[in-house]
Amino acid sequence: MGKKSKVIETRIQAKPEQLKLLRGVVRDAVHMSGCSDKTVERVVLAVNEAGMNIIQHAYKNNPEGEIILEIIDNDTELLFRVTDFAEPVDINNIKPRPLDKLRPGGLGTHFINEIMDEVVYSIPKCGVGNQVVMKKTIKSD
Amino acid sequence: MGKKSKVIETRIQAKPEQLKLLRGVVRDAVHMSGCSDKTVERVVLAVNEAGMNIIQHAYKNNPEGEIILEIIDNDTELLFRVTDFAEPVDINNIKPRPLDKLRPGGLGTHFINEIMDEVVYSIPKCGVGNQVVMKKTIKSD
Amino acid sequence: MGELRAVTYKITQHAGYSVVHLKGDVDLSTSPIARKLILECIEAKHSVLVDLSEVAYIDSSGVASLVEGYQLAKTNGVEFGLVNVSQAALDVLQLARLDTVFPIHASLDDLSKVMR
Amino acid sequence: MGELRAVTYKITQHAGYSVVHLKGDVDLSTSPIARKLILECIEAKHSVLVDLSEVAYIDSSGVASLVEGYQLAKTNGVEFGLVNVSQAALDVLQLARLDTVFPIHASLDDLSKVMR
Ligand SMILES: Nc1ncnc2c1ncn2[C@@H]1O[C@H](COP(=O)(O)OP(=O)(O)O)[C@@H](O)[C@H]1O
Ligand SMILES: Nc1ncnc2c1ncn2[C@@H]1O[C@H](COP(=O)(O)OP(=O)(O)O)[C@@H](O)[C@H]1O
Repeated sequence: MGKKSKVIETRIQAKPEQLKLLRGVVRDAVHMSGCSDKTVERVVLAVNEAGMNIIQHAYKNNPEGEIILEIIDNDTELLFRVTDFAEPVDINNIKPRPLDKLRPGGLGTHFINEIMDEVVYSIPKCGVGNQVVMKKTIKSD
Repeated sequence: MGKKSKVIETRIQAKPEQLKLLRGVVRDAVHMSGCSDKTVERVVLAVNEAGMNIIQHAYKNNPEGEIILEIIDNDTELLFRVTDFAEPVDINNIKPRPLDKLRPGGLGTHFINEIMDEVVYSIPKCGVGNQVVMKKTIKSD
Repeated sequence: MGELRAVTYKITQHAGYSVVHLKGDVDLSTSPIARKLILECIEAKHSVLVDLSEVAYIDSSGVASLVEGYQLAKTNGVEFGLVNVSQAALDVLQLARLDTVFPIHASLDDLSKVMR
Repeated sequence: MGELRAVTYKITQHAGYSVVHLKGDVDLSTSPIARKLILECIEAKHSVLVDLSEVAYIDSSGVASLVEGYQLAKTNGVEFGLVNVSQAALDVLQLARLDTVFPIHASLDDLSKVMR
């Protein structure tokens, strides 16, 4: 193929209970790409964490917000684009805690960075909302 | 509650391989509503058939088209709105074959009518595309 | 991905029948493969049993392939039946009112016992 | 639907420990319930084992609840450990580099054997 094609786009409300639906979409789509079960579950975790961070930090738990997940098949890699419509956040603040310090928080971004091959946060041109694009190289393992 | 809330919106390309992703979304969402496994699988089938009919009859197997599925939680019922952007179709032609005539085709609309409590086809106001809204009453059975 | 990842269905021989083992989701993307296998066997004048034990999901396109097999078998004077029908498949056949049309066998070991 | 369908987690007693049995998906919607149960046991000065055998999925909020339990147990001078850790949960604990922090027991029957 060698060309980009959108596999699926999914829009949920920014509520904790809806993350399960997002995970189901990611699980099915990544599974169809031929990854091992372990890789599937890791990618599911990473996308879940991105969604969770949007709920908690971008929308500050306001359930009125919406989250869009787009999965793009780039032949040798899958792209996960997650978009919100919250106030633009300070991208410099998005970082994991040092893992040697044992604290309950700060694991989500670590999971994302560990699992994905590339992670880029940006603020859409229209000046509202935030976007993160996560790239996962696909080896049919 | 007693108020409408959109559970999830999903957009796929009108390709046979993508129906599996649509089914996964429906399965998870209906499962979360507390239906029995049998009801879940039937609703999955009905929505699949609606998507399949759009691929075959509205887009005439042109894979460039898109299909949007919205699942709306209406407290006592779930609404499934499926939208395409194909040429408006003749709604009068959308009907099952008589079941006593054994033919390979004409089962999809029968499944939809059998499983759903209400099915309404319409042409969106903008004059392009088609829409079907299927209603399923929810008993936590 | 996005490409048709061709499923492979197994065909075995049992007591003079070709047994076509379907599995997983038999839907618009996979039923053409199922249909082709079933019809080829019947065109070769084999009696056919379709084993549905591993079918997790079947939609109207999958059921249509079974109906075609049933009809071509009649034309060609061979037998056509289903065996080991999974609960998921049986529920769809019932919805289609086809559970009383197809001969449905409980198992390969007991083909005489047709379930009705 | 759309509402929080409260999960119920079981607590049993075993050899002086309160065993909190988590199950299914421990995520942002369910980890607050897990967290509450674990911390309540520890506040009551019980040693706690969290049984993860039935956990199909756990995210960072679930892991954070375990870290909180571990830390409060230290403060309160009671024990905190994990038991019957499912493969899904273990993989996430390894990603978090916590598999060498929490005491992980193979089974309730053999608490002496701490897996490392
Ligand atoms: N989508 C986001 N929007 C705004 N801030 C974020 C976002 N994601 C992460 N952050 C910031 O990065 C920090 C670390 O995130 P994370 O590692 O997921 O841990 P936690 O969410 O438990 O704090 C957060 O505390 C927050 O300040
Ligand atoms: N979404 C649709 N757009 C246009 N025509 C449709 C649509 N759905 C169904 N139809 C029409 O209704 C007929 C019966 O549909 P169905 O019962 O699903 O069986 P089949 O698709 O096998 O013909 C179709 O043959 C088609 O003419």
